[in-house]
Amino acid sequence: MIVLFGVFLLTLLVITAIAIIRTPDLFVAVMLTGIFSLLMASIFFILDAADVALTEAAVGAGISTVLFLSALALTEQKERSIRPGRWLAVPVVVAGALIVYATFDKPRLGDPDAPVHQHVAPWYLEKTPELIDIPNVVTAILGSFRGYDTLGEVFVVLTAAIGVMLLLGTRHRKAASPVQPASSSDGLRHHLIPRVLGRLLIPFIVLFGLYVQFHGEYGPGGGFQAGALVAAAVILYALLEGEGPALTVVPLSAITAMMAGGAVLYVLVGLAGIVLGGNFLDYSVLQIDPVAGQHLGILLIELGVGVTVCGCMLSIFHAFAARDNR
Amino acid sequence: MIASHWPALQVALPLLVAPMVMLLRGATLPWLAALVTSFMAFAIAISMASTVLEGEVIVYAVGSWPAPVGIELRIDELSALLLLIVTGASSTTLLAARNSLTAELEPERHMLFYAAWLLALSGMLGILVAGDAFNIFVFMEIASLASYVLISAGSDRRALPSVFKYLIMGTIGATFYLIGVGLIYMMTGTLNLADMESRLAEVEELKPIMVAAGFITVGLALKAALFPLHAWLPNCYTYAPHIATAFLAACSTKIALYVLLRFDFVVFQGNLIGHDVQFSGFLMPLALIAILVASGVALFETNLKRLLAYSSIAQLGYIWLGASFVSKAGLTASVVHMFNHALAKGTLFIAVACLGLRFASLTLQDLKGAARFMPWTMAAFVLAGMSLVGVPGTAGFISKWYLISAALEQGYQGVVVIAVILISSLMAVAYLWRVVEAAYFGEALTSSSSTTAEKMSEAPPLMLAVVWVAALANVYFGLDSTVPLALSEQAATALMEHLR
Amino acid sequence: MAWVIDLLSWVLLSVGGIFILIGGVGVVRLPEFYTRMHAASLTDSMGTILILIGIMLQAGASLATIKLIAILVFMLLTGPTATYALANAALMSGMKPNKLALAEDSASAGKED
Amino acid sequence: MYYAASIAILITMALALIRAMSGPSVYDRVLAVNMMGTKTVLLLSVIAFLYGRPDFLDLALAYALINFIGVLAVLNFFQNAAARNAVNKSSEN
Amino acid sequence: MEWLGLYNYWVFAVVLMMGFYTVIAKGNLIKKLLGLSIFQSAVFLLYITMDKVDGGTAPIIQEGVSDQIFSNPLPQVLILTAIVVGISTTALGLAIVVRIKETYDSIEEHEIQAKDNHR
Repeated sequence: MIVLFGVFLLTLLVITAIAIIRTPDLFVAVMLTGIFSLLMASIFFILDAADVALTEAAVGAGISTVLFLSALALTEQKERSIRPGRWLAVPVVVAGALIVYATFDKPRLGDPDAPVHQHVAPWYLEKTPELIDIPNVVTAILGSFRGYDTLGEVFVVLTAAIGVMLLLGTRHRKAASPVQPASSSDGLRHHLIPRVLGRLLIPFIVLFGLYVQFHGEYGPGGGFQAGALVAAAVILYALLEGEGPALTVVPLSAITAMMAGGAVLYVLVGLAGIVLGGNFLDYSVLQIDPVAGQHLGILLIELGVGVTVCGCMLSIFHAFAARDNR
Repeated sequence: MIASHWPALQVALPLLVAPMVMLLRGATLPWLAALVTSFMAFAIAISMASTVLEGEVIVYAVGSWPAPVGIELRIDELSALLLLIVTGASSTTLLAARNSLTAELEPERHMLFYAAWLLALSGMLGILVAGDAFNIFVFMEIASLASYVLISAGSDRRALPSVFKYLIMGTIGATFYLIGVGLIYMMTGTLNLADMESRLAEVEELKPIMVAAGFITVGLALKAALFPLHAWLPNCYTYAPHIATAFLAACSTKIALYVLLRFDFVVFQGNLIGHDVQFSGFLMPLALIAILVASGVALFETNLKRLLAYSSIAQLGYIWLGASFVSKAGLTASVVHMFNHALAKGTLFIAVACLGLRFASLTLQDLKGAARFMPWTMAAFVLAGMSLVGVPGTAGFISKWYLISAALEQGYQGVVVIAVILISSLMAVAYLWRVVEAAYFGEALTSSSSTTAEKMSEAPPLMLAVVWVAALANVYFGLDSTVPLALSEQAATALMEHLR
Repeated sequence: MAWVIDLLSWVLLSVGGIFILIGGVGVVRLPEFYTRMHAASLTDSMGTILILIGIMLQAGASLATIKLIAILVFMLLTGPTATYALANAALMSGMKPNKLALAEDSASAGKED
Repeated sequence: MYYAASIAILITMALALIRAMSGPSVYDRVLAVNMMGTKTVLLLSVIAFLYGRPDFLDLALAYALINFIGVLAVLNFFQNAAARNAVNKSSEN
Repeated sequence: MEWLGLYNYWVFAVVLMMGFYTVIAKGNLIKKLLGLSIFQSAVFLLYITMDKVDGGTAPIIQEGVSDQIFSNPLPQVLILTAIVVGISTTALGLAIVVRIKETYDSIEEHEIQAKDNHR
């Protein structure tokens, strides 16, 4: 039955994708992309990927929409040229045909005998309780078994943030000029109800973010999702009160320090492994009891991930918003 | 004791310093930090290369988890050589970076540029040490994103559309790669390259694997700017900051080629029946066309940087040609040409950076008479150009020689190949001659010389020293190429062993 | 007693589902933006309350119920606020409730009858 | 029991999608997106119980919060667009 | 019901094709980026599809419940990373688009090219 739900949602997904491609209005396309993300997240959830669903929601429906809207505000809303370019469809069709061709030998959805479920993966499921002793196997792999990938992931985000800073510049006018009441720097200050409610919600979002951060070992969640959520809370504040107040609450220097600090923390935890006699990113040596060491290590690196992601998202958001004020 | 951790430190060190560089202020401090880090990475690479030269493959388990479950770092001869290329190119170009960059980017953004540089460096190093397919993807993205950042710092506005195109094509390439890895993972259940090879042998349904091979090859070919997919490269190299061009031209596309060689020889070649035939039958003509077409375009190019960019595409064709022989001699030629081309092209672009300090526009028209103001720079340029052409006594000659002797083993096909190599070498002489002609024999435009007469002088001493060290290295490795050749030959042997 | 709770939550879930469905139909069928918004927001709140309470009855006194209450409170706070904000934005942009469209629609509906 | 509710939610999602695609005004689309968001929250809550994993309600909570931010971002966008248009007009005059 | 088992893969193929087409055929730079994120999402779908096991549940071990079948956690970890990579690429791409708009006053590919050729 739930498989049918999945089929239904997938069909909606395809329809949404068609609509995104066909609409010439970019704002509409961004809205539809929000729907696309929500559908995607539901599908992930149905396919047992709770952590991924949470990330897709925070990123796809949250941060990504905000970023696209910020960019749209600085560019144009309508797509002008519609060049058909039919021959370009050839590589597309070739790629699609290849994939469909490949499906004939693929294991079907949910086949327990598929090779994926035979090698490596059972080891993780079996050994995690014993070696790392946290319930969320995804977090265990993310933090420890494949912690080196996650290190790379943190630096991908950092690189993007550095790039956005280099491209868009980071200097702000200290406070938004009070002369233009309608300017965007004012945020939604004139909308009383959203403003009151938003201010009420912000502490809860931050609190929930912290919960996701530190509960990631037991349930879905972890550093990345938490970082995105906390960043979303600050972005909400910036939307409500305007850029200036948001930057007094979390100043740019703090954001930059967060970006760098989290990444450095992650590498330092890895190097601590070497200093204490293990390999790079070996948390077992951090404490006398290897399992406790793993706990500590995962906690620290998740913290590093969360701090860096939060800093990077905020810095990217502010870089776009600052352009708006010029 | 610490030497056993070199593989991890090779990547971790620049990663650790990059965020710190971001916090530094001014133009000098970030540069110094990046420079010192890069040289430390170079030292680590040298140390590992000497270990590998003794015939030992370095294997390192990150997090102490054993290979298929954890991520394994693996440094063999091929990766050791490329580590040398990347760290060496980064260190050399960074030496020259400060003078060059000050002219192109306001000092408040230098720290971001150097942070991105270190990230690009560590991304490339991460790909080279990785023994895990997905890990390669992650570090490939670090390297790519950082490269986009470096290029987008270019002062010409055309850098922006170029880098956007690169971003789109690069991401398509990376996503194709991810699809391919996903399909292989689906059929084997593992992400470790060595494990993949052994488990693929047992897989019976080959359709997904064939498709995966296609996606990975196309994806990486996009990243490596192999011939029909090279559209992003010329503009990016032309409009990037000069010194970033030098760094990227020396290393970035070769990294993608490295991954491609890895996959084709280690993972696919032995396991896909008939793949051997496709490989040479399909890629050799492409490589030949690439060499001829790109050299031909370079003949008519008027912008110096773009001319060299097209020459890069042709040279990538050489590397690819050697690999498409699927023989030990061919692979040796291919790998050693990676080294020699990095050397020659890096030197040429550093020389271009010197010219860029004095000339606002780098079209051949504007460069007329440049040798009169900058004789030393132009002399180094000529020396590196000779290496690019393959004049005996320079590094380029070694790889051409190996390539031709590998082609001789190929029978009648070899004759065509040799003919193409000779023709394209002549074309290289021709297009480099156009630069030399403009610089040495061209009459300087009166308007520009009168207004900027006192500005027209030789490049700063540091840059000049760098470009000459690099140029002399071209000669040195032309006379005594023991180290790169030994590594290349061992690498070729190791790769050929995977073919059963 | 268990069957009473089961029955109750079954009724709540079903009725909640019907409310939501009505809202969905309304959003598609109604002629004009403000009426559509009306349909969406009211049924949304009601459906949410019913469905979440229905689930709560099943969950019993547990951590899940507390989370469900939190979700319910958030939804009840944010839903109307979002609706208000949207209506406000539409009105500010000069989009007036269109009496003409409404009249036409009811007239045509009358004709069909 | 949960099936009835989840089917209703799924159908409503499809209806909201129809509205999002047909428009006609941008506000209709935002309305549809918002509706989609709340429906996703409900769907996740219901499916969490359908799967017998009530600990996944965290996700639904996160969605509820993110959805609100999304709507406010859109609102902010509209307001800025209006402000920009006003500035453009005054500069033209 | 056998075809249902492959339906996910077909949707993956279709969404992939649509995203890919948008990226290479559309001239609008923001539309290209939207297409790129659809393109990447399709790959996420591929990976997540392979993690599902019949009768399985998310790989978070519950206390006191034994004999549970868990879905494969590894693809989920990979996709978590890939999603982050995707958003990073998008953010950088958008920043470049904003700069292009400022210097060229257009975000249409052919107009930008025309402006460069004009000089």
